[in-house]
Parts: sequence; structure tokens; C-alpha cells
Amino acid sequence: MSKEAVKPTSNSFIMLRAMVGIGILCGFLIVVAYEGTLPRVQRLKAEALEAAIFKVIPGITQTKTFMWDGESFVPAKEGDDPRVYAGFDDSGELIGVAIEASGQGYADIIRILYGYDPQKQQIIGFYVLESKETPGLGDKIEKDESFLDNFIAMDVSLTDAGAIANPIVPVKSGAKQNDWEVDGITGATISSRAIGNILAESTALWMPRIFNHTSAFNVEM
Amino acid sequence: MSTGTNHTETKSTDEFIKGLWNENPVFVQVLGMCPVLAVSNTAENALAMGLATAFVLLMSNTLVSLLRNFIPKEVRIASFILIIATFVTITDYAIQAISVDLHKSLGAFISLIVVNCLILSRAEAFASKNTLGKSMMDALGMGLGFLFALFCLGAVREILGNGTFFGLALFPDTFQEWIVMILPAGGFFTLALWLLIFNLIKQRKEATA
Amino acid sequence: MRSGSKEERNSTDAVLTLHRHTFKHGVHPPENKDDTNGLPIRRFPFSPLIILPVVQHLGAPSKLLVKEGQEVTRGQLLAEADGYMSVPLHAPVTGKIRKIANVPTISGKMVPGIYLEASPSSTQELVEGDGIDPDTATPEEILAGVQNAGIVGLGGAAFPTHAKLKIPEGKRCDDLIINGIECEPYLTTDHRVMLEQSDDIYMGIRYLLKSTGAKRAIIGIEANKQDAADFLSARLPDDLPVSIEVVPVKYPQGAEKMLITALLGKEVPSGGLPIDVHAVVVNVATTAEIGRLLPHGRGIQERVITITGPGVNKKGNYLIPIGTPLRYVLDQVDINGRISEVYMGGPMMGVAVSNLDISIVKGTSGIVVFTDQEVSRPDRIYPCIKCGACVDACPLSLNPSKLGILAKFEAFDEMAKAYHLMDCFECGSCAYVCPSHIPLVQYFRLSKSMVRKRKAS
Amino acid sequence: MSVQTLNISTSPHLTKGLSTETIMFHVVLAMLPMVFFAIYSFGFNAALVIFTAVASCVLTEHVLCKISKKPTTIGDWSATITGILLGLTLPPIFPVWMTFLGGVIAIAMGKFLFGGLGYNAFNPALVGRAILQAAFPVAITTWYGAFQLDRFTTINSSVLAFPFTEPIVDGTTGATPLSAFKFDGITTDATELAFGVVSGSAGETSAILIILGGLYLIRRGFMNWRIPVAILVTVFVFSGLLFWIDPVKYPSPLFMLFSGGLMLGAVFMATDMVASPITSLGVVLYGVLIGALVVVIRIWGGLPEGVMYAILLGNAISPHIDRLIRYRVYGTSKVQGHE
Amino acid sequence: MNQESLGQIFINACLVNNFVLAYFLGICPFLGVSGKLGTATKMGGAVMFVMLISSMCAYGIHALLVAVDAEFLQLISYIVVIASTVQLVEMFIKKMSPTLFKALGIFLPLITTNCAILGLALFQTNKGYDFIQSIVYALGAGAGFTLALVLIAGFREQLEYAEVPKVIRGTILTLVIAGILSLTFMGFSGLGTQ
Amino acid sequence: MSVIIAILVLGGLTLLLAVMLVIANKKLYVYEDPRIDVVEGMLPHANCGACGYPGCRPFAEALVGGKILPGKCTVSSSEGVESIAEYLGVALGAEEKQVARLACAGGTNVARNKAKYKGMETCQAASLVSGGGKGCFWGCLGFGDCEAVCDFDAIHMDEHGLPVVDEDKCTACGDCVEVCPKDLFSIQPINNRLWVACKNLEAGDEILEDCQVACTACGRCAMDAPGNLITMENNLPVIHYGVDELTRDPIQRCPTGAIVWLDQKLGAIKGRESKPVIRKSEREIGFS
Ligand SMILES: Cc1cc2nc3c(=O)[nH]c(=O)nc-3n(C[C@H](O)[C@@H](O)[C@H](O)COP(=O)(O)O)c2cc1C
Ligand SMILES: Cc1cc2nc3c(=O)[nH]c(=O)nc-3n(C[C@H](O)[C@H](O)[C@H](O)COP(=O)(O)O)c2cc1C
Ligand SMILES: Cc1cc2nc3c(=O)[nH]c(=O)nc-3n(C[C@H](O)[C@H](O)[C@H](O)COP(=O)(O)O)c2cc1C
Ligand SMILES: Cc1cc2nc3c(=O)[nH]c(=O)nc-3n(C[C@H](O)[C@H](O)[C@H](O)CO)c2cc1C
Ligand code: SF4
Ligand code: SF4
Ligand code: SF4
Ligand code: SF4
Ligand code: FES
Repeated sequence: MSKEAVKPTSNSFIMLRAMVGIGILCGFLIVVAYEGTLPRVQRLKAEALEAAIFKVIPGITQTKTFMWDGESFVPAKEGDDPRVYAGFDDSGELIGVAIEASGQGYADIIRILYGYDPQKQQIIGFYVLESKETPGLGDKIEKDESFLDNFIAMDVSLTDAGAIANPIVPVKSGAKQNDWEVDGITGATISSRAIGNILAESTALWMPRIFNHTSAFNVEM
Repeated sequence: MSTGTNHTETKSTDEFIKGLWNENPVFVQVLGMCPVLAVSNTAENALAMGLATAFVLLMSNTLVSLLRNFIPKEVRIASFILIIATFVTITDYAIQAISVDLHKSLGAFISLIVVNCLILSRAEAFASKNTLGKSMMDALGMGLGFLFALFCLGAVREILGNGTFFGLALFPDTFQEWIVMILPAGGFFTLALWLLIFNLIKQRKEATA
Repeated sequence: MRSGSKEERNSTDAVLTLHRHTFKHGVHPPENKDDTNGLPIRRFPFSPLIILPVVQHLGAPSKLLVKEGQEVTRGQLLAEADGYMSVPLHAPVTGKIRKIANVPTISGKMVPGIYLEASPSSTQELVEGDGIDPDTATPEEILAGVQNAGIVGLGGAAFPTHAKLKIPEGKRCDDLIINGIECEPYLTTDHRVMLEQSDDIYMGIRYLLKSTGAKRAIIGIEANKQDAADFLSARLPDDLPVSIEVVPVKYPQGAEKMLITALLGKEVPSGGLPIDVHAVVVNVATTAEIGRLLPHGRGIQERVITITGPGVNKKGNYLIPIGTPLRYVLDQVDINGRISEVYMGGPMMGVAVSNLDISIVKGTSGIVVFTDQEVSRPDRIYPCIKCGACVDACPLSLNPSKLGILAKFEAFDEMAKAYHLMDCFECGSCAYVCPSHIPLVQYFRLSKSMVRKRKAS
Repeated sequence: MSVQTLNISTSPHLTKGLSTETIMFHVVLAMLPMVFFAIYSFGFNAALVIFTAVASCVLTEHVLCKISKKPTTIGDWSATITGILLGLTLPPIFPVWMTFLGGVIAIAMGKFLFGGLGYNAFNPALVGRAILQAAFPVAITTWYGAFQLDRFTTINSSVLAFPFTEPIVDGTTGATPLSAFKFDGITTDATELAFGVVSGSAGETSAILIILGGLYLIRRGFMNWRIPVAILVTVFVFSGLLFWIDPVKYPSPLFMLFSGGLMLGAVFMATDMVASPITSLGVVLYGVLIGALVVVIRIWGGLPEGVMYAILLGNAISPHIDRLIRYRVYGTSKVQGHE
Repeated sequence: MNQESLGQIFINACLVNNFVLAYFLGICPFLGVSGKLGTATKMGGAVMFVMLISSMCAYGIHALLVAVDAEFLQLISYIVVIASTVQLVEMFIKKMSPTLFKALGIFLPLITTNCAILGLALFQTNKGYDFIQSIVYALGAGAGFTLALVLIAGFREQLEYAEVPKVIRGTILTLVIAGILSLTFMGFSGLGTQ
Repeated sequence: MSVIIAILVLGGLTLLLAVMLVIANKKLYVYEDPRIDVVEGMLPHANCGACGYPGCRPFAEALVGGKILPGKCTVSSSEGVESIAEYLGVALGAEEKQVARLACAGGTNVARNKAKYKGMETCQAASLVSGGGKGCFWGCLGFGDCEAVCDFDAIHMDEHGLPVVDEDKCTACGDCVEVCPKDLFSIQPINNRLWVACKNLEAGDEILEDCQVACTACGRCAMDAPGNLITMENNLPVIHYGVDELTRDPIQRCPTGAIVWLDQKLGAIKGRESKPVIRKSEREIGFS
């Protein structure tokens, strides 16, 4: 049993002082923590992204970020949008471009990164950045080998008019016949379809841009 | 039972034990349910979340206990929330600095520790009235109790739902996962199961007592 | 439908046709009336000992006028009405008051009463008072006559009839309904009364019309008593504004609320009385009794009772002196086998008898006797499976399923507040249909008594 | 006259002579043709699945009664019904161990937890199926064609999968008409559906036998006809409307009626009186809601079939329907709807 | 900027990704205040209302923090502002309409420390909703919360009069029902995608 | 830079909030006596209502308001009551302990049933069916509603289906008084040990047919009792407690044992005159 007596109504000033004091103290603590961890957090994030880019464009050794300024690609600064990541080999040769895309999956938004080879006009790699799909079902889009095989050489060639010749289409598991089809996963049809649709939408936007401005990526490293 | 009664001065260790068992925040008080259900789909997540919560609880109980004589009654809740939010933010950054993957899987729930009813209720019910030492013991006990409960859930859900424990496969390849355990519904069911076990133990104890 | 005027009657001389309207829901228990509905009313022998509870009606007890040892003659006043909600009691036999003491009643309660020893040698001639002429008497005189005759509702409730006939200030009565429905299985009392006492009934209606001020009377009869309807319509005096309506057979058509709905298409408001829809309902036997007693200023000392059921060999409709002990009655009608259950009233609403020492009272309309073989009470009660049969049976559209569950968990207040418990008139339709054999009526009776108790305290 | 003991009890002293047990038994009878047809068309596999489901439900019920020290209630047939229905809603090659688990879940979680017969808030069989579907989504969507030639000679290895292991199906699996429609845009002929020569859950494939069973129960007064009628009419009208708007994009109403679990669900599962509303109007509303949900989920949702979810949602709404829709009590002017 | 249509946002927040049944937010009041239907509806209304307010506040604060480049203060500012606004509203209601206060007011302090409110603010920022989208999101989430609460309350009220085994009564039963409901809501999956 | 921003933003926000709270604090402060909480904490939380208040909290309010003394709480231990009295600085106000007493001795071995009741097994329900079938209309039906209603586990049905009150456990809450459909219980000071264990209003020996320990209204106890201790009213003896000193003598006059002495240890003691009833088994139901 606490024997403490009830305090009478406190002086307003004491209340103000206490709250503002704590507020300032808290602000201070947060800033210290933020500033203290920022470099490492940024480094980790960059590393994670870099690792993903390396995965979707096999065979590169360095990357560089570009921004679409409406007409062409220019090297991107911190925070610029929308952006793509160009990957180069040792010799500084452009191997491919990694593009981020997202769309509604079974459970929530799925964010993916895919690599595009402008030379072959193919998608050459695919990686799921973020998904909340059902483990064991929907998350097969991250792990299922045969599903990932879809994206080793997927045709996204352009017509002369500059549009995708064969838009990407999801098909039922085992029904894939053409390079531009995404073979679905049994039991995760919705998630695999979502990937197909995200790709179809994103490629329609980005392929013409990148294909027609490949030269813009050839800048001094 | 060890909850200090009568004339014996309560010992700090009692505060510690009670949080772990007799007044376990999850199984007995049913507090802070959101993270318990949401982030217990694997043992690893559960452990990380439990540690994060315990850390915030410890730090905020400490600070609240230290400042208890400076905070007028009228603004105490607001002040506590401020203090808690600060430590949550700090924890959030700390986890990001440790591993991006971990941060991704704990998701928004790190931020939501702010509103974990458990932390505010300990600040309000205990730390604001007790000395530093006791408050820290209380926080440790409650925090570990919370962690323990989270871990119980996480273990069951991961083992049945994924066939693994801390990511290590426990069964041969042919094991059929019970996916429901990883889904939200599985969280509800597993918590219900643990509560049932606790109630049954309690009932048996009462019957024999 | 047939109405009183001569021309109409000639034009539709065929049998009365079925009235279309009825009430919602209800049930169809097997009627079992064939054993007795063809048997004329027969007079029952006098029992050597008559046991008369002083209170045989709903209301204040009557005041005793006799002493132990006193000789009384048949028809003599034994107790007089004590206040408006009370009726007098007349001696059913000539004899001697043996004892004034508590007597057992069907409710199990012991109440003040009279043990009257019949004198076998006396003539059993009736004492008569001043008769009342329906054409010249004022309504007040008729009411007083009804009260003095000791008449209570013979339809079962035993409510003092004069109190019902008194139209409260500010209300009016348009329709007098004569209840000849008799929807209870087994009972044929009212049926026989209609077939044998039509003149008394019409005489009674004269008194009733006069005293209530109603413009017309409707006799409601269930379609299974078509012969009674036809007979009554054939005997209908020209000058009486009476129509006879045959309604479909459905339990509990005879409940006054249901009958009003069937005949008039109106609903008596919840918690209200028939007079709220300008109607008064009187049972045919009550009506016949009024018509029989009032012209001579007599008091009621006997009534018609159907004695039937698988346990009775000499089934029949008997005119039995009030106060005849049940044990004596059963002895006379030859009980076969082992009795296991005896009800006063029909099997749907009748009350089980726990003690054969009780006696016939004014409200007793039937005695049904079951033996071991016939009674097979379901031994297993299942939980309510929410089949809805009860909901579709309840004539008042209550929700017996919900009420039953609430009663089981003793949520009496919620039953009364949210589910109209107090409207339930315990007709038993719900329990009759319930496949889970839930004792719904018992639940409701108990719950109602609890609610009343709580309200009182 | 020999009297020894009088029995006394409250009125009414008559009963209609019907009992819960009788009703339940007749439901079992009405389902038997479906069971036999399921076994005829899917062979030993289906027989094993249905038998396991019934056995596990009855066993669970018995054990739980023993544990809670109550007299056993397996005699009232309700656990048998739950078992049969569970078995009928599963794919015919569903592993036995999963079926068994489903039966345990259906009775323990769907019925016992809520207080046993009469108190279950949800349809127990569907609770079992819902949890199975969430736990083993692949196994429960692995369908097998009807009338396989070897159906009376072999048992699929999937059915006999060792407990806790993943089933391996031998032979080819068939797509159900609904998923064929949803994912490939192929519709199946309604007469084929009605006579059950397609793949699907063990019991959903013959609409005719389901309807006959339902008609029998309705005739005997053991089933509320309003529920199936409301559901089926709603589905027909709603999907008919859509079909009329765009016959290419939307399936025909007959296809909607006869495909998937709709018939079985509407006739035998939505009609579970315990978890459905009690008044006639309430029941119609419940049926309309279920019907509408079925169409919405099938046509716009991510899943090919939604009968189970629709019925469970209907169960969730039914306490509210009962609260809002009551008969007008005799002699009151307004419909009782408030607290 | 997020491209989802308003209808999609609403259906997603209300049914497909129901805050309680799919995201596990606001479980404490969900378990605590779902015993009686009357209270549950009022609580639902109060949550919806507070969600609206906090969604607007969060939108404003976010804009402010972005402007001064102090997004790392997001969490603490959200919670402080939401808490204070709720309290302000509480005082205001108390003053303006005592009846409304009686119906709503007692829940307001409870709601302040409720994950669903803060979760809403954080999610809406993450998803990059504009002002109108945020409001619809808040409405959907609030409606979903209310729906879940009301459905559970219907059962709990009914099951108060059921022979539920004693050890299971209360929280355990509520959790099981919530689990089954959560499975049931999975039937809505995919509805928000078209 | 970010330090300054952080301090400005948070300082500003907290200032705003603090100002608000200050205003709120000024406008909306309601005083409630803190002692109410303390006293409520000291009460047993049985919420039984024996004190005459609807629950423990209203009782605590009344205590703090000085409207009542702590001794009215019949559930608290005496130390508990003392500590409340000490805390509030008031007198104890303890009263003589009261207990529930049953006015019936007609167990199944001495009283018989006339009819066999079938239905809900509660006294309340049975009493509505022709009185429950017991031979003596006034007597205990033995379904144990009182046992079930007692929150303090103070009532147990004995081998003959008659409730027995445990005087130590009974808190005089009165629940059994309320629940009994035959009104057999009443709350009595514990020292009223001379007791009429019968409620039947019939006079004469006929009643013995139905119950062998019934009061036949012979009036001997009243005749021989000292002074006005006992008078006969309505065919039953009435003991006027407090008028004269209680003695055990009247039980020796009673031929049936309807009037008893309730010994603290031995329970009900009948007089020597009363026929001993040694039967243990149930009397058969019914009549010929
Ligand atoms: C009564 C009943 C209800 C069913 N409910 C569902 C359901 O809600 N969801 C489902 O996926 N399958 C359900 N099924 C099984 C389906 O009808 C199944 O055959 C359907 O076509 C499954 O398609 P899927 O593989 O593409 O999921 C149910 C079956 C029955 C008999
Ligand atoms: C618990 C549960 C989780 C599910 N999770 C996913 C998922 O993450 N991704 C997905 O595409 N479908 C998911 N589904 C949907 C079903 O598996 C669905 O029937 C399937 O996608 C349809 O496909 P099929 O033709 O590929 O078998 C889920 C279904 C259930 C019952
Ligand atoms: C369920 C129920 C059924 C009844 N059945 C009849 C009946 O068949 N015949 C009848 O005269 N009264 C019946 N009554 C009584 C009537 O409601 C009404 O009280 C009676 O007809 C009035 O006439 P009385 O006062 O002359 O008896 C029934 C009452 C109830 C509640
Ligand atoms: C027409 C009818 C349909 C039924 N449907 C089901 C059902 O779908 N699932 C089930 O478990 N029980 C069903 N039952 C049986 C019974 O209602 C069930 O065992 C209870 O739900 C258990 O409390 C049904 C009973 C009837 C009469
Ligand atoms: S007994 Fe009551 S509830 Fe049952 S049907 Fe009759 S009026 Fe309705
Ligand atoms: S008839 Fe019986 S089982 Fe059916 S709903 Fe009514 S009470 Fe329940
Ligand atoms: S004393 Fe009253 S309540 Fe107790 S068992 Fe006897 S009759 Fe029932
Ligand atoms: S119920 Fe009766 S016996 Fe039990 S404590 Fe209350 S007064 Fe005493
Ligand atoms: S932890 Fe989410 S509301 Fe309590």
C-alpha cells in the first residue's frame, strides 16, 4: 500500500518546465542516436542494394545510379527519383541496368528489382526486395528455382515503333511456351501473376527509355 | 507466493521473479498483444522483438524512476510517452545499424513498441512510484517475461509452420509445414494455446493448494 | 358466417363456412376428442364429503358465513364476496359443515376451506333467490347478479366474471366474443355445452350484451366442432345480434388474444386487455351458466367437466358438484391400470395433480388421466440447436429459443427487458415442438416468478 | 384403483415426439447417397478420406466428453454429420493424416470450445476445412479427376502420406471447373457439373444428389428451405446480371450454380441451424448475404472459390441478424430491434 | 506518390488487410472492449474518429518534418501530437456535449495508446499516400477495426450464455474466434487488386 | 544542425502539449476523496451486499462519509475491520454475529413426498409445479438452491437432502433467504439457539403422516416455557428472543422434536420426549 499523499495541483510552471525539459532531453538523445548510427545504416542499406544489383545483373563489378530527367539519364544524386542502376564490368563496359518496380501481390505490395540487358534486349535477373506473401506459398516467388528460371533470359525486345514487341504475360504453371511468358507457380498463382504484371507494366515504361538512351550510361567513372 | 505481502520488505529479486512468472505480462496480464502476435512467426524475430522491448522497458523504467520526482502527476502520461518514444527511436536505429534484414522482418513493429501497453503500464504503475533499483529489476523481470512469452509463441509457430527452429531445419525434407501457424490466424491460435496451458497449470495448482 | 337477421339465414341455409383469418404461428397437437365429444353430459353422483376451498377464483378471498356443525341446504350462501374482486360461494349439496380448516389445493398450498358432509337423505332441492330479467335489468343489476351467482371464468382462469364485464371508465365495448374454441386436446366440455345448452347460452348472451353495451356478439368455434356451430346457428333467436364464426383448428386458438386477432383482425396491445380493443371475451360455459342461473337468482354449485385420457374407462362429460374430491371422482369413472399422471385441465396447459385429496373447483374444465404406458417423457434434454421451431410456434411471436437460453443462465432481467418475457402466457406451444425437449414453459414460469419477486423487493 | 406414485411436471404434457437425435440421423441418411456417389466416382481414395473424417470427429467428440467428465454425446449423430461434411469438402486424395487432424480441429475448436452441440458459433466442419486450407493450401487444392480407371484397385500415395510429411501425388491432377475458369477462362458444361463427372471435392461433384438429399430433409421439415433457396437465387440473379452485361468476361449463372462447393454448401452447410439466424426473414437475409459473397469472391477476389468463406462470414453475421431481425411481438407496434 | 484508387485503398484497409485480423494492430482494445456490443460499436466509432484525426495530423507533421529535414523525429512527433490532439478533442467533447462524451469519451484515453492509431500514421507515410488517400485509408482502417470488433462482440455476447468450458472463457475463446475470423477474412484476398 | 532542429521541433511540440495540459488541469479537475480508494482496497471485495450497500465501493464511500461503521461488513475478518476503523479513526461498530437459520427438519428420512416431481432440479422450479410434490407443503424441497447460491460455501446438503449451515462460514449475506421458495431461511443472531425447525401451519397429528418431526401445534412448549418466552401463533410456537433468558427446557416438552436447541458443536439437539427417528433411508413416495 503506497502511503504517498495526493499532491495538490501543481504549479503550471513546473508542469511546463518538466515537459519541455523532457522534450529537449529526448530530442537530444534521438539526435545522438541518429547521427551515431546513420553512417552505418546507410552503408548497410547501400550494400544490400548493391548486392541485389549484383545479383540481377550477373558479371558486373561496379554500379552507378542514374536518374531519368524526362529526356535522358543523368547521374543521380542522393534522393533523386525516378532512378535506375547501371552495372559495369571491370572494363567499365555497360552490362545491364537494374530497375526497381512494385505492385500489389497476394498480401501486400511486392517490391522487386530486375536486370535488363539492352544488348540482348532481355531481362537477365530478378530479385524480390520486399514481399509479405505467405511463407511457403507466395514466397516461392523468391525461392522457387523453376520460377526464377523465367528471368534468366526473358524477351523484352522492342518493335520499330519503340514499344515492347511481346508484352510479358503470366501463364499457368507448365504452360510457358515463349520467352516473354512468366510460368506460374502452382499454389501461388496470384503471387506469380502479380510478378508478371509488375514486370509487364514496368518494362513497358522503362525498356524504350533505356534502350534508346544506352549511350547516356557511358560516362566517366 | 513471492509477491511481497505483509511486513517483509519486498526484495528486488521478487520484482524480477514476478514478471517472469506470476505476473507474466503476456500470459497473465495479457498486455502488449500486438507485437506478441505479429512478430512471433519465427523464433528469431520473437527473440529480437523481445530483446528490443525489454531494452526499451529497462531504459524507460530507469529514466522514469530517476525523473519521478520532477514530473508532476498531471503531465506524467505525456512525459512517459515522450521518454518511451525516444528509446524506441534509438532502438530502431540501433537495429537498422545491426542488420537491414532483421529490421525488415520486424517491420513497423519496432516503432509500435511506443504504444505497447506493457511499457506505459510499467512506467505508470511501477517506475513512477519506486526507487531506481526496484524499477530496473521490475523492468528486467517484465521484459524477460515478455521475451519468454514471445519466444514460446515464436518457437511453436516456427517449428510447426516452417519446420525450422532459428532457421535450422528440424525435420527431413519431406516435412509438411503447417502454414496456418505463420499466418495471423496461427498467431491467435498459438497464443490461445499457451494461455490455455497456463490456465490449466494455474488451475491444477489451485486445486492442489 | 351467419348473422342474426331472418332473411340472411334463409338465404344461406348451408353449413357455416370457415373463417379465413387466424393468428400467426401456433401448433397442431393431436386432438383426441373423439372419445368424448359424442357423449352427452351426465350428472355425477354426490360425494359423501365435499371439500370446498373458500378461494376458488383469482382475487380476494371470500368471507365465511357458516360455522362448524351448521346444517346447510343446497344453493345456500356459504361465504360472501369480500370486496369487488371476490365472489360468493354456494353450498353444492345439502348437508352439514363438518369442519372449517385448511384444505389442499392443486398448487400445493393449503388454504382455508370447508368440509361439508352431504346428507344422503335430503332432497337436494335448490334454494333460489330473486331472478333478474335481462330485458328490464340495468347493467349494474346484471353485474351484481353475476357476482352474486359466484360466477368466475369457466374457461380456465377463474377470473371473477363480473369484474371482467365491468367496462372501465373511458372504455367501451363493441364486440362481445363468446369463446367456444376449446383448443385443448382431449377436452369436450364446451362442445357439449354448445350442443346441449344452446338456450342458456343465448340467454347468457342477452345478459352480457346488456351489461357490456356491446353492439353484437360473435361466437367463435373451431372447425372440428362444426356440428355445434350448425346447431347453434339453427337455434339462434331472431332478435339477437349474434354471428357464429368457424375458425381453423389451431392451438391456442382459444386464448383470448388469439381469438380476437382471428375474429376481429386486431391485436390486444402488449400488457393490455381485450377491452383496449373494445372487446370482451367470455367462455361459452360461463355464458351458459349466466343464462341458466341469473333468471332464478341461483348460485353456481356444479359444472361440466370432461373426464378422459387413456387411464379412464368411463370417459365422459359429467356435471359434477363443485367440491367433489378428486379421489371420489376417479373412483367413479373406473381407472384402469396404474395412474401415473393426472392433470386438471387439458394436457397443453393443465396442471399436474400431486395429491388426490384436492377437489373439483369452479375453474376445473377437465380431468385427464394418464397411466404408465402412455407417459413417455423424453429423458434426454439436448441443448437448444436453434432450429427455430419454437420461434415459429409461439403465437405471440416471442423468441422462446433465446428466452430459454437466457433462463438457463438466469438472465431474468434481460429476458423481461429485451425479450418480452412477461407477455408469455405459457401456452406451451414452444415446448411442444422443441426437438431438444427443453422445458421452456417451466423456464418461463420460473423466470416470470423471479422477475415478479425482484420487482416486488 | 391402485395408485402409488403420481408424477408431476410442468405443462405442456404433450410433445411432438421429434427429437434432435432424430433430425440429425435423418441428415446423415440424406447425405448417404452423396457419400456413395463420391466413393463411386473417386474410389477407395474418397472412401478413406470420408471414413477418416467421420472417425476422427466421432472419436474427438467422445474423448472430449470423457475429459470434461460429461456423458458422451456421440449418440446424437451431430459429430457424424460434421465428419461426413468435412470429408465431402476435401479433395478425394487428401492425405489421411491431414483429414484426421481436420476432424480433430473441427470438433475441438469448432464445437467443443464453444460449449458443444448447440453453441458453436461457426459451422464446425468448415472451421476444420478453413484451418486445413490455411495450413496445407497446396494439398487442399490438389484435385484429382473423377472416374479414374484404377479407382477401385489402388489408393493414391498422397492419401497414405506418412503423418507430418508432404503428400506426393501419383497420377495427374485435374483442375476444378472453377480454377479452370478463373485462371484459364475455360467454362465447363452445366450438365456435366450437375451429374458430377468433373474433378473437385469428394462431395461437391454431384449437384443432383445434393438437391435430392436437401429435398428429402425439407419434406421431413428438418431443414429450413429458405436458406438454400435464398443462396441459390441470389447467386443465380447476381451472376445472371453480370453475365447479361458481359457474357465473355463473366461465367454463366448455371455454371456458377453447379460448380464448386456451392450446392453442398448451400444445402447442407449454410443450413446448420446452430450457426444460422432463427427467424424466416433473418434466414433469407443470411442466404442473400452468403450468395452475394460467393459471387463477389469468385468473380473479383483472388481465390477461385469462396463458398466456405462466405458461409463462415454468414455465421459471423448471424448473431447480428438475430439481434436486428426479430418477429414483431404480438401486441407491440414496432419491430424489436434495439437492446 | 501512390497510385491506388480510393476504392482499392478502402477495401484493402477494411477487409483484405484488416488492421486487427491481418496486421495485428489494436489487439489490446480488441480483446478488452469486445465483450459487449454496445461498447464495441462506440469504441469502433471512437477509433475511427481518432484515426481520422491522427491521419490528418500525421500528414501535416510529415510535411513539416520533411520541410525541416528532420524525418528522424517522425515517431516521437507523431505520438506526441496524436496523444495531445486526442486529449484536446476529449476536452472539447467534454465541454461541448456531455452525452457524446459519455458515449465516446471514456474510450479516448484508451485509444491514445493503441497500436492501430500509430500504425495507421506510420503506414500511410510509408505508402506515400496523399491527403485524400490518407483520409480514405483512415476511414477504411477504422471501418475494418469496427467491423472486427462488432463481429467479435456479437459472438461474445451470444457466448456469454453458452456452456463454454471454464478455462476457455474470456481471452482464450476470443482469441480462437479472432483466429477463425482472420481465416475467414482471407476469403477477401485479392479483392483490392482490381 | 540536426541537433538544433530536433530541439526546436520537440521543444515546440512539448511546449504546446504542456500548455494544453495545464489548461486542462485548471479547468477539469474533479476532487475525489483518496481515502475511498484506500478503504475499498481494505475491504474483501466480495460485493455481497450484506452491509446493505450495493457493493464494496459504495460501502467504502459510506464509510469515508461517516454514514456507517466498518463492523457492518460481515465478511471481513475482525483484524480487517479493525484496520479500517483505525485508518478512518472511527469506532468498530461490530455487531453480534448473525447467521442463516433453516426452519425445517424434514429430511427425506422423516418427511415423504406425495408425488414424484420431474423437471428442472431446482427448488424454485419445483415449487411452481403443484408445490413440488412434498407431503408437507411448507417443507424443504431439498434441491439445494440455497447451497448453490451461497457464495461463501456455508451451506451443504446433508445425507437426507436438508441444507446445513456452517456457522463459521456464513456471513449473513441473506442470499439463501432470498432464494428459498419456501421462505425457510432467516437471518438470526448466532446466540438464538432455541429454534423452531418447522413452518407447517396445520394443527393436529395428521401432519405426522407427511413428516415425523413436524410441529403439531400441541402447544406444550409454550405452556411450560418460562414467562413469555414462547407463544403459539398460527399453529406454530414463536420464540421471543431477548424477552427472557433462553433455556433448553422447551425442547424436552416437544413430542415430535420440532423445537430444537442448536448446539455450537453438536448441531441440532432434540428433546428426550421426541420419538427418535432412526431411519436412514428415504421414505417411499406416494400414497395409496
Ligand atoms: C461447401 C464447400 C465449400 C468450399 N469452400 C471453399 C472455399 O471457400 N475456398 C476454396 O478455395 N475452396 C472451397 N471449397 C472447395 C472448392 O469448391 C474447390 O473444389 C474449388 O474449386 C477450389 O479451387 P482452388 O483449387 O482453385 O482453390 C469448398 C468446397 C465445398 C464443398
Ligand atoms: C492460407 C493461404 C495463403 C495463401 N497465400 C497465397 C500467396 O501467398 N500467394 C498466392 O499466390 N496465393 C496464395 N493463396 C491462394 C491459394 O493458394 C490459391 O488457391 C492459389 O493461388 C490458386 O492457385 P493454383 O491454381 O495455383 O493452385 C493462399 C491461400 C491460402 C488459403
Ligand atoms: C393458451 C390459452 C388457451 C386458452 N384456450 C381456451 C379455450 O380453448 N377455451 C376457452 O374458453 N378459453 C381458453 N383460454 C382462456 C381465454 O383466454 C379466456 O380467458 C377465456 O375464454 C375467457 O373466458 P372466461 O373468463 O369465461 O373463462 C385460453 C387461454 C390461454 C392463455
Ligand atoms: C440441415 C442441417 C445441416 C447441418 N450442417 C452441418 C454442417 O454443415 N456442419 C456441421 O458441423 N454440422 C452440421 N449439422 C449438424 C449439427 O447442426 C452440428 O453438429 C452442430 O453444428 C454442432 O453443434 C447440420 C444439421 C442439420 C440439421
Ligand atoms: S409458452 Fe410462452 S413463449 Fe412458449 S409459445 Fe407460448 S407464449 Fe410463446
Ligand atoms: S425448438 Fe427447442 S431446440 Fe429449437 S430453437 Fe426452440 S428451444 Fe431451441
Ligand atoms: S431450504 Fe429452501 S432453497 Fe434450500 S433446499 Fe430447502 S427448499 Fe430449497
Ligand atoms: S447465502 Fe445464507 S448461508 Fe450463505 S453466507 Fe449468505 S446468509 Fe449465510
Ligand atoms: S499492444 Fe497493440 S493495442 Fe496493446
